[in-house]
Amino acid sequence: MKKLINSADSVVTDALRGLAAAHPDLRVDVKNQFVARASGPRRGKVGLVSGGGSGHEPLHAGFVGYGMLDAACPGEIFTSPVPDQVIAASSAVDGGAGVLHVVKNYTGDVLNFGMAAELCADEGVEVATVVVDDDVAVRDSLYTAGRRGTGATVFVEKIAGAAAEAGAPLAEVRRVAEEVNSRSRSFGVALSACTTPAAGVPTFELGDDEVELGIGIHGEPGRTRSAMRGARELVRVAMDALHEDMPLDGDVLVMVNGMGGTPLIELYVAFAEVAAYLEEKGATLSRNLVGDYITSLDMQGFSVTACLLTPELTRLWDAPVQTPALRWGR
Amino acid sequence: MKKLINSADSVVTDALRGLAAAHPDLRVDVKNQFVARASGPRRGKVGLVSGGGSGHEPLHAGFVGYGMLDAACPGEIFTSPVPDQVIAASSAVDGGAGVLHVVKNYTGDVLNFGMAAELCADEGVEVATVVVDDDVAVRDSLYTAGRRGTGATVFVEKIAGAAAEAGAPLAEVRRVAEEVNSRSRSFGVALSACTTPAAGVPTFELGDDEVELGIGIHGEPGRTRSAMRGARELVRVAMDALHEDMPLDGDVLVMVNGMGGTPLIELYVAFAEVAAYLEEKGATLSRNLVGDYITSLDMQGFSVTACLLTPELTRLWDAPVQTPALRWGR
Amino acid sequence: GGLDAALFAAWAEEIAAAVRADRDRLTALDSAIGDADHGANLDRGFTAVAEALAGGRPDTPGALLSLVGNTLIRKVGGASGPLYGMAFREAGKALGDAPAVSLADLDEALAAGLAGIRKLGSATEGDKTMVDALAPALRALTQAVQEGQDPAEAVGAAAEAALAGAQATIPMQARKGRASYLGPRSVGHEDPGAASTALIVRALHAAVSR
Amino acid sequence: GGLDAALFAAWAEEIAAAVRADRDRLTALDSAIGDADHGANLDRGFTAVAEALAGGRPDTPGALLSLVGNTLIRKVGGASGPLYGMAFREAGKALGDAPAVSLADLDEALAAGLAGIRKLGSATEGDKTMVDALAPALRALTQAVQEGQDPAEAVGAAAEAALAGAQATIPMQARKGRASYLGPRSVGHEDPGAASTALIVRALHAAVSR
Ligand SMILES: Nc1ncnc2c1ncn2[C@@H]1O[C@H](COP(=O)(O)OP(=O)(O)O)[C@@H](O)[C@H]1O
Ligand SMILES: Nc1ncnc2c1ncn2[C@@H]1O[C@H](COP(=O)(O)OP(=O)(O)O)[C@@H](O)[C@H]1O
Ligand SMILES: [Mg+2]
Ligand SMILES: [Mg+2]
Ligand SMILES: [Mg+2]
Ligand SMILES: [Mg+2]
Repeated sequence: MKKLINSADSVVTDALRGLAAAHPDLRVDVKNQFVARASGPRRGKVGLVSGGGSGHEPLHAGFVGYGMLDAACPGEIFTSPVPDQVIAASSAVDGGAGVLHVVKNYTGDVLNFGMAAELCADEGVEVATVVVDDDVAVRDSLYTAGRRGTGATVFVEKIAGAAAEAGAPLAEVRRVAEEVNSRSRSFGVALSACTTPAAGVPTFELGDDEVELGIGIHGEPGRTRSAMRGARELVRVAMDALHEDMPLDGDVLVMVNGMGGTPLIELYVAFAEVAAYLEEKGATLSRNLVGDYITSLDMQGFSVTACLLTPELTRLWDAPVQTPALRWGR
Repeated sequence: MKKLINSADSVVTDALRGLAAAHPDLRVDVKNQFVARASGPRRGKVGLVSGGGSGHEPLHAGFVGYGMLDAACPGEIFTSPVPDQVIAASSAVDGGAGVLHVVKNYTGDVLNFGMAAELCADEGVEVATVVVDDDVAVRDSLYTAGRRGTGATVFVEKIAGAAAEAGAPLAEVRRVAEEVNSRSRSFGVALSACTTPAAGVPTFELGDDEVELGIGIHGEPGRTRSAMRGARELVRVAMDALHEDMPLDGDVLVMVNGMGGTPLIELYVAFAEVAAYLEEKGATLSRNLVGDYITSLDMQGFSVTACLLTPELTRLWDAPVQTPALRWGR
Repeated sequence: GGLDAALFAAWAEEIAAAVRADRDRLTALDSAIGDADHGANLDRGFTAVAEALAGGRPDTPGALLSLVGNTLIRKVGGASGPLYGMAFREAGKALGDAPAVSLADLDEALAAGLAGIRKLGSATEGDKTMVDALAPALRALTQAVQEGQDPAEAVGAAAEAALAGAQATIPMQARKGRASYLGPRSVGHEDPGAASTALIVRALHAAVSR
Repeated sequence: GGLDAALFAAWAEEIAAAVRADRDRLTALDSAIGDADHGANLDRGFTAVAEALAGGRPDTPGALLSLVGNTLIRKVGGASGPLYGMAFREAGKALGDAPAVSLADLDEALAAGLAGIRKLGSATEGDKTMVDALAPALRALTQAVQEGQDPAEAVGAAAEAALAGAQATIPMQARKGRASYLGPRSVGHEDPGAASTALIVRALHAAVSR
């Protein structure tokens, strides 16, 4: 394993120092391990706080800024943040209108954010929570921890962030966040495993002719291992999984997301197939993102996330945003 | 080798179809293989045309748009475009004020753009050329093809693009472009080789304890092979190489660029070390980019590019830009 | 009874040493059906616990276990951080502020800890989690206490049961936590949290046997 | 003289077949000291040449070589596209519009082609480029022509010299093109462009020997 790091133990704090040096718009609290807007909370604006394990960059810290998150709490690599981080961040960004926690549905995230929310309430910070669970590879049943939260997190953070920026109250921001989540689905495919600095070896071994279908974002193996195929066929597997769960129709926001080690040219190859698929189904490719937005360290592969837009969601998606990883309109 | 492609032969055109589907602001001419602004040429504005082999995405097509390039000509993977592409693109974007070709210093790019420039002149399109050669790993001497053009290309395209957008005449746009190039230096480090779709195997083999120092962007081996070290030491090797060639002083624009397969968290780790180095030298970290801007397919590694800013260059850097890969101010 | 704060501090130190020694094994187990961080997570947590104790040891078993629990919650993250943290906290609460406790008290406290894990994670036995090691360990301990065994014997039986419980997770299909995403592919691997629970109970045995 | 358009068309087809067969070897050579595209580049170029010829063969050797050159320039890209393209174009120009040409004419035309490469790329012998195969090939051809050898013999001598020239690039340090970036590390590898030049001259031998 070769990584551009100083040591496995310091990678998260070293990266936070880099983030601070690169983005004067961000306030990076290395000690309490959270990242917030340097401008501080705005009186009367709902605060948006997210977080999760590190290794998914630019998620979440790359989405802190005008029109999106107020703060992000990066945990250790692939490890949910601890409640203290979330409490510190929530207190730091509360403008008196309460704070929405955007939590990806993983046991660890749900537990740690849950504990933090209880303690925030004790400290007088009103907290609402949206749990993102968009991954159709996992059946939501009594026999799983429920669907995982993956790509839709980016959509929820952008769209709920725009609602909060526009002055919507906490209940309304949560409603919008939940609407985005309920209208979004994701599916991921790995061409290779990833290597965490702590483990030092790939999380699984894949043959040259194999792929993992239905992966999450933590380097776990997927639901099934399958034969390697061309981009067209792999995209079809992913899109069929989305379409079966939620018929793709009307205006669709689509993200073709790289897992961290996938060349951008390949993501565009995949995006061409996604566009063709949508056309075949009669859906309209209305808005899109192509690139690395929610990654798994150095994993090669991609995920597709689709959100069925409404006029309101489209308007909020188009609203100005100014963060390290997503920026338009200002 | 596993790649998210349909076939090695179709990867460039497939990606162009994806680019067209993703960016309605771009006009993608798949047949003549160039990408231009959908809005067409603006009367009296100098046109900026760049190009080079594919596999370096987002360079160059990702930088087509307001405030930056007017057109990009992607060649096959790691292969300079052919003159026909450049001629078609130059004609398409000429608004009567002439066209600046931004060419990276590689024999193939220089020859193909050179042939195109001659033929453009025959067709009545005035062409000026800036050759970018910022890579300090290669000594510029009688015994090499000269310094390679790497990261500074991004700076040249942004800053000359802003000058052109502001209405500067061709000679002036070229002067600015040349000034950026002469004030910029780069150095690259590979932790792994890359694999081209055509070759199917890595361009070189690196041991688990080795790195290549002084690499270009085409998967070539570097100037020397060396022992793997931590991020701090690797950044120091790169920064020392820049500083030796061009003392780092005053306001500096810095890019820490990923080679395509490097996780973003590692680039931020490296950026922290770059910032510390500049502070040590008494230079001011004035502007920066951290991310994948000029890549070598799936290669793991990074490059650092520094440009000594002037007030004029800073102003042009800050000017609005709206392209798929670089956007601010609108 | 005769189990004092020193004994519980020794337990925490034994856990820290055992986790450090088995860090890579735990991570490798988590690699197979999770995200390859369980060893690093617990090592970070129990190193912090050891540091906290080095900085000043609480006087009572209850306060000591609460400190362990709170430190884990503050340092570990992930699923195991809140779950183990809550377990130690609830166990500490159950021990109240007695300066020393009996084996029966310990048994009750650990039962409170297990209840905490169950409440937070709502896993039942057979879900392929730490519960599958802790629940049988507690049954063994309760029985040994009822039979009047001495602490070393009783906790030894619990440690054996925990180990057997962890082994028994191998053929299970996960229904909770990250491994549940794998569906049938989770079968054939030992659950990392069950494995670490076995370490933790073995560490208690080492402490009481000192 | 007796070298007509059909002979030159056969040459182009022989090159296309040879490049296709040796595509991976050329790419592997380029992998070592370049960017691993030389085989793909030439294959794309000469496949286009073969298609163009299938679509309609020019009547004269001169027009045929110009077509080859222009097609390479339009299809190959990279360093080799303009260089080989210019070489064939200049050679074609030198042959004028004669319906058939002599071996001496061919020799002169190839000299014009080499001059084109030299002008565009300003490489001299010893720089570790295609020039290191083409220049000795031409010397051999010129001498054979002066000695009055027949086409098959003369071009055979040229092909041998080209191959030897390509081999002789192995110990050289590159001073032109992409390989020059490697400095001393370029030593010990055959130059891919010199290797493809050897193929091209061998293909000419095959065509004249048919
Ligand atoms: N709902 C749950 N109830 C009980 N134990 C659980 C639950 N979810 C996960 N676990 C335990 O946590 C372990 C994983 O811990 P760890 O790897 O540290 O956290 P994460 O899964 O967040 O990476 C699993 O092996 C399992 O024993
Ligand atoms: N200046 C030059 N003069 C002559 N030949 C050159 C020159 N530069 C490069 N070449 C030849 O071109 C070959 C490389 O061709 P190719 O791989 O197709 O292009 P690129 O280097 O652009 O990838 C080299 O092996 C060398 O023989
Ligand atoms: Mg984890
Ligand atoms: Mg090339
Ligand atoms: Mg884990
Ligand atoms: Mg090449």
